[in-house]
Amino acid sequence: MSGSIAAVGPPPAVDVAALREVARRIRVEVIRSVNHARAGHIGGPLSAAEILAVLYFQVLRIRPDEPAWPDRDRFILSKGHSAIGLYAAMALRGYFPVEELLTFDAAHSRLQGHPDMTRLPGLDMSTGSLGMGISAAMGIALAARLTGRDIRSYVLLGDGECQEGQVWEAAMAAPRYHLDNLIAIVDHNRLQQYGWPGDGPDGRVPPQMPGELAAKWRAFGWRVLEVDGHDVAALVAVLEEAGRGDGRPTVVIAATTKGKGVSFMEGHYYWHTRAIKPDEYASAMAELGEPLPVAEGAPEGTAR
Amino acid sequence: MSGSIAAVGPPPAVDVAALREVARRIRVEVIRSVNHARAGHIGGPLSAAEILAVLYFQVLRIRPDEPAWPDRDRFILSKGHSAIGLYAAMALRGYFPVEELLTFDAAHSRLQGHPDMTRLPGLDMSTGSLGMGISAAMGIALAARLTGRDIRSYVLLGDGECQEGQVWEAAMAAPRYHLDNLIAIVDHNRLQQYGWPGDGPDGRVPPQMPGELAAKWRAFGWRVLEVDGHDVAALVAVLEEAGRGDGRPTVVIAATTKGKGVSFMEGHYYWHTRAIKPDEYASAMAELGEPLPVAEGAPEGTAR
Amino acid sequence: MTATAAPAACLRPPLPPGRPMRELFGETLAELAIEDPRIVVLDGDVGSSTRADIFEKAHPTRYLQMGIAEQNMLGVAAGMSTLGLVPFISTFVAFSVVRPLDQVRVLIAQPRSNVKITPSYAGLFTGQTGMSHIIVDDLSIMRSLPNMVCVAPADHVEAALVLRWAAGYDGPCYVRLGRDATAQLFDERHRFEFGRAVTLRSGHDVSLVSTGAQTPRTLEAAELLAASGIDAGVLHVATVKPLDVGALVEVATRTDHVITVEEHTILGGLGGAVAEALSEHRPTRVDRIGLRDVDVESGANADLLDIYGLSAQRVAEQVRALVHQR
Amino acid sequence: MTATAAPAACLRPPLPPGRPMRELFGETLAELAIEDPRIVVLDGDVGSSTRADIFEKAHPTRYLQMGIAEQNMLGVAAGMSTLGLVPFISTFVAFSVVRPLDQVRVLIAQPRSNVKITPSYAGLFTGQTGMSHIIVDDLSIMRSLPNMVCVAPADHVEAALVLRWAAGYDGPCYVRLGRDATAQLFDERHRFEFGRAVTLRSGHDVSLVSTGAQTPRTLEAAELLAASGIDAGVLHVATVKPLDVGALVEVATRTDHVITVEEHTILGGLGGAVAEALSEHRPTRVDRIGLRDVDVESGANADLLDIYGLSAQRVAEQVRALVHQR
Ligand SMILES: Cc1ncc(C[n+]2csc(CCOP(=O)(O)OP(=O)(O)O)c2C)c(N)n1
Ligand SMILES: Cc1ncc(C[n+]2csc(CCOP(=O)(O)OP(=O)(O)O)c2C)c(N)n1
Ligand SMILES: [Mg+2]
Ligand SMILES: [Mg+2]
Repeated sequence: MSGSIAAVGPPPAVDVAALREVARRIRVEVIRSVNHARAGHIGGPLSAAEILAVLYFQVLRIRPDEPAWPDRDRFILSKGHSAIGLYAAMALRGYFPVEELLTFDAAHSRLQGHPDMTRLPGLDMSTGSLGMGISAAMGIALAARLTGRDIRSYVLLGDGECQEGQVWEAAMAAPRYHLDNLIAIVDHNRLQQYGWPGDGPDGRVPPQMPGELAAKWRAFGWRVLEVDGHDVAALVAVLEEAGRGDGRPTVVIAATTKGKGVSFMEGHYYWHTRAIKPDEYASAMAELGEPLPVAEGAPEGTAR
Repeated sequence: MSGSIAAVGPPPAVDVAALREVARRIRVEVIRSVNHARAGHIGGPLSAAEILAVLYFQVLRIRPDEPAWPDRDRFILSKGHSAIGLYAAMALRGYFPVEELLTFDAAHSRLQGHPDMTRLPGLDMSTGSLGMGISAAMGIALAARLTGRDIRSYVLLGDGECQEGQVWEAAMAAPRYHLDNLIAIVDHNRLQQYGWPGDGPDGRVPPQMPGELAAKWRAFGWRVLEVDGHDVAALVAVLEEAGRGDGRPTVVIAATTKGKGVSFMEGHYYWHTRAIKPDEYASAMAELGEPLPVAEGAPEGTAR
Repeated sequence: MTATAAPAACLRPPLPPGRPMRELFGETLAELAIEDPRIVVLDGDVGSSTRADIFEKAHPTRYLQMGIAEQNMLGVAAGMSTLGLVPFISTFVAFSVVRPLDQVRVLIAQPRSNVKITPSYAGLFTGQTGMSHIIVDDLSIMRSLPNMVCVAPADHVEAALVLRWAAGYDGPCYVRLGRDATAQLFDERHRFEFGRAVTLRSGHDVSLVSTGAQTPRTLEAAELLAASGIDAGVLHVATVKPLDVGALVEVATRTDHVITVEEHTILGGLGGAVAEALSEHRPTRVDRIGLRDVDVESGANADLLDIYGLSAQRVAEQVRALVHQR
Repeated sequence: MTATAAPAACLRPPLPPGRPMRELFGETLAELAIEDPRIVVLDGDVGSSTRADIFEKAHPTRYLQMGIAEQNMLGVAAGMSTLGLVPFISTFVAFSVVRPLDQVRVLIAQPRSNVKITPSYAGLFTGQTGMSHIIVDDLSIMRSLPNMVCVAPADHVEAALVLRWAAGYDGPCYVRLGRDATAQLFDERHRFEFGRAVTLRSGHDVSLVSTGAQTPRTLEAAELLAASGIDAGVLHVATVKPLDVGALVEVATRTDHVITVEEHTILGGLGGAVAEALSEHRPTRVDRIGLRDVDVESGANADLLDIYGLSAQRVAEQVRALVHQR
């Protein structure tokens, strides 16, 4: 795998093609790492690939070579189960070698099953228990205000995660402090882990119907921006708009597809987390434009 | 104190004057009991007096002489700190002697500082930790549906209590089950215990601005009915309307005044809970139409 | 109550592989629900993990999805129980004991609501999810709540028996289930007796007291110790609360040295309960093997057992060292 | 660390009335914040009860109302700490330990966030609010969390010292404060040493080990016992975690009988910690006085102490019975 993107770093102006390539590389690393670890979530990381690519390669003011840079923008993955997607974006951005991704989930790895800030520099909070990241992000935005620092606090939530009451506690409290340096993004991929039975695909229905999330956030006093979460150009535009505060916190509702990028994973709840079979691994990598050297797929496959 | 009301029980048709009198008696017993106990909340019970009067004397299908009647409507005081208001309504309705109210808060009393269903028959859930009652009320409504029983589940919330995330967890889940036998009432008295500093009365601002609560509940898929929470006739009408389900759970937002009925307590956050001074006690009782025999106020007063 | 002096009917090492306890959760409840119309299952969006989906297939209308909102789920369960239904909770230990603890306390333990808190993903085996999902102080927490009883079955056979018992028990209870298959300890002749510890092996040098999925590994450790000349007894304490004090005093008296072994922190769990009971009734040297108040991490199950010293091998080593120390 | 053999500088019964610890919370933080710009206070809508309102008056912009949303409040505190601020939490024990326990675990204890969990309304004195507000297993819960330390000061003097220490301590800590005035135990010469237990009275018949606001009553009980010919030592354990094992072994060795006394459940709290430590290092008879796993209720403070056996008088009676039993 060529580390070209990690090497060149963020393009000066918006390079849509490069961002798309980053998103593709994120998906490739997600599938490769999860297959290697024989554990980990898949659907959520795949739906968030463009969001993570745009954040780490365009929007966030960060220094991969100085992860603790005090004035950096902060990013919290509130939907912590998509950790491997975040790790892939960070590796590609140069925080650590892409090869390290293969330690994902393993004992003693810095790349824990859910983000552990005590182990990996560059993580702004430990997450994994849903609904919590947004509160920490609010605290960061509030602390930046109190200490007069120009720091933007970004947090990525799942649409199922928005069922957690803590999300609405934060949603109700943040506008009190006019935190327009707080930017929440909802990966609205229309699936949670298992969900309510109903007449949706595979007999389950989405965690939120179209429009419902926007109405809720608006009623709680947030500025709501909606976007196609797989359109990198649109994401860059909306996130830059979000960065220009108007006195309210902003939520970007990104319409996405769970499992995006691998046809047989798209829109199926059961790919939330699942062991990848050898043939599935091969076709997934092929679809993502990285056909396997016969050597790679097989052994892991047989080990299953 | 004449137990007349408790004696006659609920009037066949709506008797507005009688309901007003019940509300007044509730306030009298609240002040008397809290003063006697030298502890307990005041503002919240006073703002809910009409709501409790209308529920216990008009709306709820209950049998005071058979508190465990299986098919009774259920009522949960989610804002459990207003327990003394509930106890007063129950005593007046005939669940237990009005005299027992003077045991409020005392050791071994059935009338605990917050409702304890293991001690007092007629309580449908123990509460006191805010945000919880609505979940239990949802469970009751859901269980009634599953077991095919015509039971309505009522729950009274505070407007400050609506800051608890659990309230929004329940608000998001209840519509999934089309629980139109679930009726939430919000005592929208525009004060919480201490609140946000601001330019409201006494330098604090309301937990929710006018209209905000209605917008939030609507966005969560509830039928919203608004009413003057001190107008018993309007309350009867709106609660009867709420009882006629339309496939959605209903929330009744009752505009009230915290401390209602005692001029110097109205609209002041610090009467949320506070020791009543002898002279304050005397004037409060006088305002409520029960001037003290000199004997009563004094000793307790001096004991302070 | 005292321990059966004669070792209970259990298999002998090498133990055969067992089945995942979580599968027995789905299967047992599906069976019980046929006879018992009061049973419902409330799921916190993890039915595909806890295998509540098995129950859902059998009783679709009695499977109730509550979404990712555990505080509300526990409150709904409490409310349902007041109308005579018997709700079983389907989520992980982290999200049924820790996230909604205030609801468990106020709406379930205090009013003695007939709700069954029956999470899986107990202990270290959580599918390589790491710190945020691994709870090793659930027994410390639940044990300290009045009216709550705590049961940790040793394998899938006992798990099924405990779930049957729980359905009949009138009141709140906590049943700690595992995600992954471990060894099978009991055969079909096993009977679960609430509040009763069972002697799996009597020994004269030291008494190992163990609970939950750790017990099969503790029994295997005892075999390893026998090979190196240490005669270790093994007492299985499935019911951590109420504790079988009689059985503990008996093994303490027999060996004068008790070592607790648990896939749980050594602060306040089984080890804490045993130390409390013996300090009061029969002061004895008690050493505690378990998680030593450390952060945990993700990793393969075998690696975690090795890192935290809970594999049969590592338990045997620690016991050996402790016995020779004296 | 071992206990000062010579009794520490503390007042002798009859002890003078003290001040409410919660007032010292507001006053001490207001003072500290003058020197230390990192300090902020997050309030869960109870500032008028916890006396965070005193801090608010002094530092209005650093008092942050978070509303009745404790899960979010603890999370906000964690986030603020990553930018170098030092948040102190203002709410009751129930709503800082139990309601947001998952947030304390994942966002504060595990990442070692520099957040100070400093609730008042600890123990039985909660202003006659009853079961829903009285938490008596907070030490059992917090003690079982890795990276969390637990301190329970005895009176308002020690409370102020502990809060000063907490502001300087780098990491999460739990400080258990009381609502109402109890007796004053220490004078201005007192120094708080983190992790160090202090001997308030040395005795040879039995050693009473006590923590928090119970300690003054335990010392008074020791005086009553002296009158009836029982020479009871008193060890004050303000730091429940980490535990001063050396001091415990010392008093256990001196009297061969330890009795823990706490305004807390006897399951897993101070009594549990002492039983664990002594069972391992110096097996000793340990009896535990405290709440016996029972439901609590509202009532006047004096009534509650009497009902649950924690007044000086009732503690003395129980100790007398336990000592004569042997
Ligand atoms: C508090 C909590 N409850 C339950 C879980 C288990 N869990 C992990 S991911 C998930 C589904 C999340 O759905 P969503 O937020 O939509 O994420 P995405 O679809 O992006 O994967 C659940 C229930 C958890 N991690 N935390
Ligand atoms: C979970 C929880 N947090 C905090 C408290 C303390 N408390 C009791 S009443 C109250 C204010 C409630 O305000 P509101 O809901 O508006 O009630 P009302 O105005 O009707 O009295 C607070 C913060 C509590 N009882 N429960
Ligand atoms: Mg989703
Ligand atoms: Mg209010």
